[in-house]
Amino acid sequence: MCKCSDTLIPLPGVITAITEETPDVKTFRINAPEGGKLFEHMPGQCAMLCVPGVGEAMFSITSSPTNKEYQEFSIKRCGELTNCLHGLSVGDMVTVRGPYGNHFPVESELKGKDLIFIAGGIGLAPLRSVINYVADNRADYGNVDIVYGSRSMDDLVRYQEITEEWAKRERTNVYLTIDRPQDGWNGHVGFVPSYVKELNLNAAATVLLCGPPIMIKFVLAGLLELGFSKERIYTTLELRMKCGVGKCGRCNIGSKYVCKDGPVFKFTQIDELPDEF
Amino acid sequence: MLKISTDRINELMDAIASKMDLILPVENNGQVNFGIYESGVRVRLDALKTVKSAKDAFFPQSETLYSCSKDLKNLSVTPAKLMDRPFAVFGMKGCDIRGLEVLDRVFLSDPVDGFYKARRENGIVIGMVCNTPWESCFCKAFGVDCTEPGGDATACVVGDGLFIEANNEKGKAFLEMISEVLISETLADNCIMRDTVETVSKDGTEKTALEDDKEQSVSKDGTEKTADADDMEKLRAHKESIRRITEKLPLMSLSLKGWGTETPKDRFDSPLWEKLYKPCLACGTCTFVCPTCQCYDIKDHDDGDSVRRYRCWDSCMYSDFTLMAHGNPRTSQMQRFRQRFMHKLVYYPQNNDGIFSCTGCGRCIDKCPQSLNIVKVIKAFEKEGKENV
Amino acid sequence: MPRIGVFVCHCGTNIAGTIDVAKVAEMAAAEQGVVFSKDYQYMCSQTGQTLIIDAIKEYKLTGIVVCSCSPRMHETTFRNAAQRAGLNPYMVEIANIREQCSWIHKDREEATEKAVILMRAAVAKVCLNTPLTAGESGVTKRALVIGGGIAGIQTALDISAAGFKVDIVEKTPSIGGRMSQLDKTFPTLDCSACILTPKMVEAASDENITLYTYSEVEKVSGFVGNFKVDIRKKARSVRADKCTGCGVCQEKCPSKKAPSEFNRGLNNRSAIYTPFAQAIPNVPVIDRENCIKFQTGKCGVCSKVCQANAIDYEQEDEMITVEYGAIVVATGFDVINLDKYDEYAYSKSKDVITSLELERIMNAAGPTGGHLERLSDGKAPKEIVFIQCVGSRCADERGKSYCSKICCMYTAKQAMLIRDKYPDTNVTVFYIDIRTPGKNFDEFYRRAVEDYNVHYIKGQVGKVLPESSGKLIVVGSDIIDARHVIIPADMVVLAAAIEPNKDARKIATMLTASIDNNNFLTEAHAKLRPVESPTAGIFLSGVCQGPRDIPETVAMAGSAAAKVIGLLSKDRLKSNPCTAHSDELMCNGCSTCEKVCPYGAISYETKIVNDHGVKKERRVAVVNAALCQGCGACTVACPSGAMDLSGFSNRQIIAEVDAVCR
Amino acid sequence: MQIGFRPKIVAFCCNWCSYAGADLAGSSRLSYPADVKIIRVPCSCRVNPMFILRAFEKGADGVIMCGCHPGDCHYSTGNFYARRRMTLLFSMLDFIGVENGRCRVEWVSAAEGAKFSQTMNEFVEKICSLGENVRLSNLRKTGSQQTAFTINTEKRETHRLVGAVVTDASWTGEGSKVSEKEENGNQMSVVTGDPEAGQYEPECGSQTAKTEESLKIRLAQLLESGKAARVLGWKKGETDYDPEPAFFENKDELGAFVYNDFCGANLSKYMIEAAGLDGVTAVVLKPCDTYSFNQLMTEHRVVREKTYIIGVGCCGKLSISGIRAQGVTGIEENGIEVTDDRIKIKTVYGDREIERNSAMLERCGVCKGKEHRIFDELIGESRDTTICAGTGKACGSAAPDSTVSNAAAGRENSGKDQRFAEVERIEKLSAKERFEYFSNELSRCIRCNACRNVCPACSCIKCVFDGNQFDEAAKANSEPFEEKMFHIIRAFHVAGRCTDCGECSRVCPQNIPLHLFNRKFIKDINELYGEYCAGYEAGSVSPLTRFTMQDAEPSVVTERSKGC
Repeated sequence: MCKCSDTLIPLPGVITAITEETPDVKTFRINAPEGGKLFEHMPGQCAMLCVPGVGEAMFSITSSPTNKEYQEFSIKRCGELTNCLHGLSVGDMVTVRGPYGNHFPVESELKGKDLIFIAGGIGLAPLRSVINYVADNRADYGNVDIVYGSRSMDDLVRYQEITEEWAKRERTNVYLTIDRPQDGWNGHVGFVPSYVKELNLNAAATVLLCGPPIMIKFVLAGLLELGFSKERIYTTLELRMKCGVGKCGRCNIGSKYVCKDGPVFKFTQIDELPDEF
Repeated sequence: MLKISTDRINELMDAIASKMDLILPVENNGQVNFGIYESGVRVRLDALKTVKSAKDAFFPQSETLYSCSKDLKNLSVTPAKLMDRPFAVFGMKGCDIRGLEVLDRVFLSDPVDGFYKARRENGIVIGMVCNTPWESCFCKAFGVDCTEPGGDATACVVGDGLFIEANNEKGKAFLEMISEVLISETLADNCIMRDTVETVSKDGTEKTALEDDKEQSVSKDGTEKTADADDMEKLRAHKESIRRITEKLPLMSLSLKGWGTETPKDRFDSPLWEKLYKPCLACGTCTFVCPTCQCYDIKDHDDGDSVRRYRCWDSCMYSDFTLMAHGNPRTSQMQRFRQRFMHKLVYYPQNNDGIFSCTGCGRCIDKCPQSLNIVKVIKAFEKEGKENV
Repeated sequence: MPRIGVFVCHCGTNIAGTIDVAKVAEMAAAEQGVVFSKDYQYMCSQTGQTLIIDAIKEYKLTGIVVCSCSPRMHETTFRNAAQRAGLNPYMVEIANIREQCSWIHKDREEATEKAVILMRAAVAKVCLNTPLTAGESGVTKRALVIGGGIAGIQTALDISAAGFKVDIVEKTPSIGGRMSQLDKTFPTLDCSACILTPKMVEAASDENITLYTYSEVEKVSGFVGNFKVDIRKKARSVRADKCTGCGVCQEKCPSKKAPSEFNRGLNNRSAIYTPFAQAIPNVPVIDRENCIKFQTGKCGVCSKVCQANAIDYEQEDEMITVEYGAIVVATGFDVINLDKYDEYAYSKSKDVITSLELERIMNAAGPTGGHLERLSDGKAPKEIVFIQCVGSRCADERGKSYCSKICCMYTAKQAMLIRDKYPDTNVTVFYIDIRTPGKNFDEFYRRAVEDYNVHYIKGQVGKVLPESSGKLIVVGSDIIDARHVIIPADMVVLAAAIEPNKDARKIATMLTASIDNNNFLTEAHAKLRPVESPTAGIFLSGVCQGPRDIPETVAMAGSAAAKVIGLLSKDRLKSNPCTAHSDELMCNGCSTCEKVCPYGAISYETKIVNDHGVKKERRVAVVNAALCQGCGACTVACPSGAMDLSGFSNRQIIAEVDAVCR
Repeated sequence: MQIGFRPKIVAFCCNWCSYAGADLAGSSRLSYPADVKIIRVPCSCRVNPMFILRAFEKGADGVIMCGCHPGDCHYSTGNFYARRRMTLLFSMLDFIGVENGRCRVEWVSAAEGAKFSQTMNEFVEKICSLGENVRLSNLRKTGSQQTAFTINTEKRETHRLVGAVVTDASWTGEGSKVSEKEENGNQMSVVTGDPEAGQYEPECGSQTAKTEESLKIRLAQLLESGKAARVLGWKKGETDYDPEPAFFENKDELGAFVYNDFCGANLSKYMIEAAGLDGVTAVVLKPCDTYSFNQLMTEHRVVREKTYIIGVGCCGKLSISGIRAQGVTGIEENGIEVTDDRIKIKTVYGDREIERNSAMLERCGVCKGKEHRIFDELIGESRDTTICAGTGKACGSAAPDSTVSNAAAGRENSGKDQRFAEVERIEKLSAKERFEYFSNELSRCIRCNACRNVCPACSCIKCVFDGNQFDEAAKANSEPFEEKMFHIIRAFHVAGRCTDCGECSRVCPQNIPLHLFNRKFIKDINELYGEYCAGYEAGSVSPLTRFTMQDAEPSVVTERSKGC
């Protein structure tokens, strides 16, 4: 786990690469100052990134644990901290603590299953970790369908990786869609929820769903219509977190703490929770 | 057991303070709070309730976690030093000690909070029997016996004597150390030390039987004194009288039926919350005086060249508590109000073997600016339940 | 994360002589956010600016700090440079290490330390700067000139010549000002009236020029390009549209006891009057305080004699509001009150006069018809003493600290004219220094001494003692010969100091233009912007800015006019983007800010506010950026901090405070 | 003077005059010490008191603000507002014991380079003579000493501490004598008053009860007739002393309506919320509450048309902490009986009787008057409650037939003056004593924000201390200086708006006399800018948003304290 002396004390990390994914999303590669990874993690887990004096926030680790060299975070610019992060350059340091929370059950419930990944916008960030984990342990899993949509072509995160790597993997289908027609785009146009319905997906598969709340709501409804079971649909939740360890009292939904008991939940679990997120 | 005459409490406190930091109720312009024992302070062991609970001895209102250079090219993190020397907290009441147990389950559960743990390990808690419970007290409802407060040792004042008995090894070692000081300084001609077989049982049933009469009693001239067997009886009778008083207090009989693990599912959505929260000002008074509230915030303090990251108490009643850059899951005060009570009475018990995150200290009753409190919430639902039946 | 560049200017040795500029640059490099720092000889030079531009491009700078002279000097220069490099001009901050550091400190170490701190404050601030875009506003193509003396007239004529409308507001019944009171002018001895009157006529007949005489400015609001001015047209009691200027009313008026302002009170005028014969407009006014009709209700002679039926006793003050794009202040001067100079017996003897009074006496239209005579007994003076620097260059509080500049020359002129016209009259001048810089000035003074035998005595007069014989005993000292001088004079002429017109302060306050202790209006820059006030759209012409003679005034008038023309020829003006703005998420619509806004720029509207997903209808403040001038009064009045000021935001100033105190 | 002491001095200079003046000083080579660092602001009115406190917080030894001469402001009026603001701020800093002279205002025009230089020389000299800003820097350096036991993990000093345990006074208080009390029954009850007190008709008590009945009837009428959609009043709590503010929507709910001596809460602020509700809200307001309502109207936070105000009589409100302070505890259900001048309390430790005045809220003892400043109708009678200092007795006649008018007459020559008595007492202390007094009081602050959240003037949607512009935390006592800053700024923000309703002091869990800050501002405003009472009438203009040309200069603070 974490090499931190205390769960609230972070480690310094160095930004070793920055990829501009979309106009407002950048992917940061972070290493320990002495090289190598800061810590080991599981797909779906998060970590707290902090720019001293600016702020600290929880971000999904987007790289797969199978990557032994570094960790990556895809971060959308939306507030003061993310603005600041976007202004950093390679060689700059941040502090990192984690990993926090649970993870997708890649070694238990997901094993051997057909998997459908459905993501919208920056929602791809937590799923990318699983997608690559599955690719690196391909034999352990069934067919993989990836449905990913965004506002426009320019807002598709990791576009190159998706088209050049994922789409070429065995037993893997990639379905991309954008909300509105755009020059230079030959693919599907339309919102993710409707696209999902058109795709004739295998209702027995396990779904990993992540994206904006409104998309999740409609995709979920669509999936249930198609005969998917809530028991086999996973998503990740995000709430305000300060400590990352379920003690600061912010991130609970009922008696569950998102940062400790989550962020990965099955929809059957979510149904148990009070409607306060 | 250590006994000392009340007019020699000064000496006892000096003895403790000679060995470690001593934290106890002190008065400042009429207000009693836990504070450090140092010259000039006005000690108020007689005060029943301190304004704040003693929780900040273990979970300070503000606490530095680490400091960090601001130079992003060469960033280094220097963790704050953990508490590494013993200190004593004297005079915590049963409710506050129960509060510590509640906090323990949060901070000492995995992953352990190192800062809290260090303070907890180094802190010696000397509980104190309540002498004059208030009408706002309802600890009994949560199974706290104010005459058996627990802690590492328990102090009780009966007549003109202060008795301290150890409840565990830590307490025992503490008492031995203190007696040594008292003896070596021949300050305590009224100081008696004796061993007990049993420490007070947690549930506060029968207690304190003497193992033998091998008391150590030291007087100024060095002659040994026979233990005062009457003392034990006096102590027992005293506690009994306090217990009788608690039975007369109106809120002690508060019923928790329908809360905790047995809470109905629809409580969260009850329309009653909408009524109950109305007068709430969204201040943090109840939170900050509460012995169990543990929500905190982590903030930066810019020292110019470096950044000091500290954590500080936060309140789920504050409007920005759950505010994020892109939204807020609890937008209304009703939601925040509900969160506080649901947490204390439902979520916490669900996660912690049915133990409530309220100890019945009654501080929220005493201090809420608009007279809201947990008792009103509990009773409102009780009333509603009856009406529904 | 900001990427800041710091540029430290040597300013030759102005800065580098006292401050270790290399160290400042080195320290800057260690500041958070700074990715580039450099020192250079002259940052404001072309090479310096190129250096900045290249660095902005090369290092992708998001903000720059220039450690140099005052931002009042070169802020615009560096902002423009930034803009040329593609950086928003408001991402520039100046650390003033010259005027506020190197020039006032001697100790190199101390000054360097301070320069570093000033640099840090600027860096801390610029890190929080946000790109600002100037708004635009229209320009009203009309100018206002306050004051109808030679300065005002010339300014108006020059503005008009460029085709713009211009109004002159003059307090007295006629334009003309001080110059119209003068007899001759130095150093050419032209007749003042002869050269002024054509200008006055020209102004009156100019289509573009509107004269508001006997009028005063009451209120000014708005801002550059868009001023709104309330003008009070005082009731003349004579209808200008009917009056033919025949002058009969003045002749017949039975009340002739009012002292003539034009003649400096040396004689009287009628209650209905024009100040002087060539007055423009040639329409008299009734001085109601001295008018029998107005005081007692009986009389009405003027009305009876006026064939044009122009007398209108019922006339009332008229208020008009006119919009202007630019305003020129040309309020001129007066001579100081000599009450405090008892030693010169000004108030005791009629024969002790000021130079301006002498001008009137020498003037053919003056109280004596141009004959030099003593006002006490009408005798021709044989011994005249001029005393210089009465109230000028004065160390004590009775007078002015400055040199009135024109006295040496007009005294030489007057002495020369007297000696020319009355060769038997002795003229002595007591002076401290003779100051004659100017074309043909010294030659003129030397003519007075050499050709006209005016006695110049370097020294001061201690006392003037009027004797019952009518003689004025002048007791002075000659410091060259180191002796006392006693002159029994017939007339003493005091070169009284000049001071700005009494209304200058009132006008400046209305215009929010700065003014100095002596009530001279302050120019935007002493050297480089001498005719502009620091307040945009307000220009200065003539003595209201400082003592000067006629040719200088005329030159300044032209210069101010040129500035006005430059302004009025623009269709749109860039406004200051450093304006206030209200954060509707925090504003509670309490109306506190509105009350302190001097420009009426804040209004309130009720709107739906979306606070992190919670929509509520609320009353919130809205700032009209075109009206806001960025003073910041509202930002402090606002308790929640909802109101903030771009360019000087709370966070920026706090960052500066922190950096300074670090 | 400290040898080798180099002060940190921050100078705020307005862009148009003083900054230019400083430039002129520079180009004229008129030197002044390098300790002065200038921060350019557009106008002196841009200088927020928070900037000045921030400078002190961060270690400044002196702060000077320079602007255009009054009347010469580039923005015409900015410096007039700045002058009032700074005068009040400096006065407050002086009040809490910061040496006056550490902050100064000077008007320097663009032409006064010499004056600028001279002013700075003088100011630096003054600061050097005052030395390091020890009081404030001690606050900073020693950090949270008041809670040192919780934060300080440094090794403690080994010397033996000698504490003073107050034995007699505290230990043998009611604490240890429980059993005795039990045995001796009523022995502990204190009967000090008139033995015939019981023969009085319990006027106030019964009157309040009568008022409650009338209110209930009237409120029910209002609800039933549809004249009001809801009623804002107080609801009976678990005990006599904990009625809570509540909305009532029908007659049944009104059953729990209560109006008793513990209904101290000022309901005006809840009317902000009510303004957003449909229909008319009938609200029960005590005389002092109506001031707050007026002020909220002035600030457009409440809607008069949607409000039906029932002005209710007030005989002074009691505080449970005032009763507790006298050692009364274990109060039985319905155990409090309030009479005209006494409170009889049944407790499990025996019956007690105390003076009514002794448990009254501080604000009632210095009541502004029992006249409702705005109302639709009046119910119930009031009684003068002002207490004369010295005697501790009520000022107004205690006779049962006392009416508002003669009570008010009594107030004229006594109670009213008492309002500022405590402020005056503190003003007379030395600066050091004042500083110690306030440091001690504020050391108890737990940053719970109750004072702010209850305050009808603190009605901001988002408090400046909750925002990030000033980087000051509202809820954390990260530095003791911040506590001072919080309370000073809070008082400053409500200056000219505070109606002196005293809610801040009522709700403070640590019983900090917060009203003193507000009263100090009110007193200063009255003395410097003429009597002003916020909320006396709706629509009045706060003294901080107006000015006169002849306003006192901030230096008046120094001059005044010299006189003391």
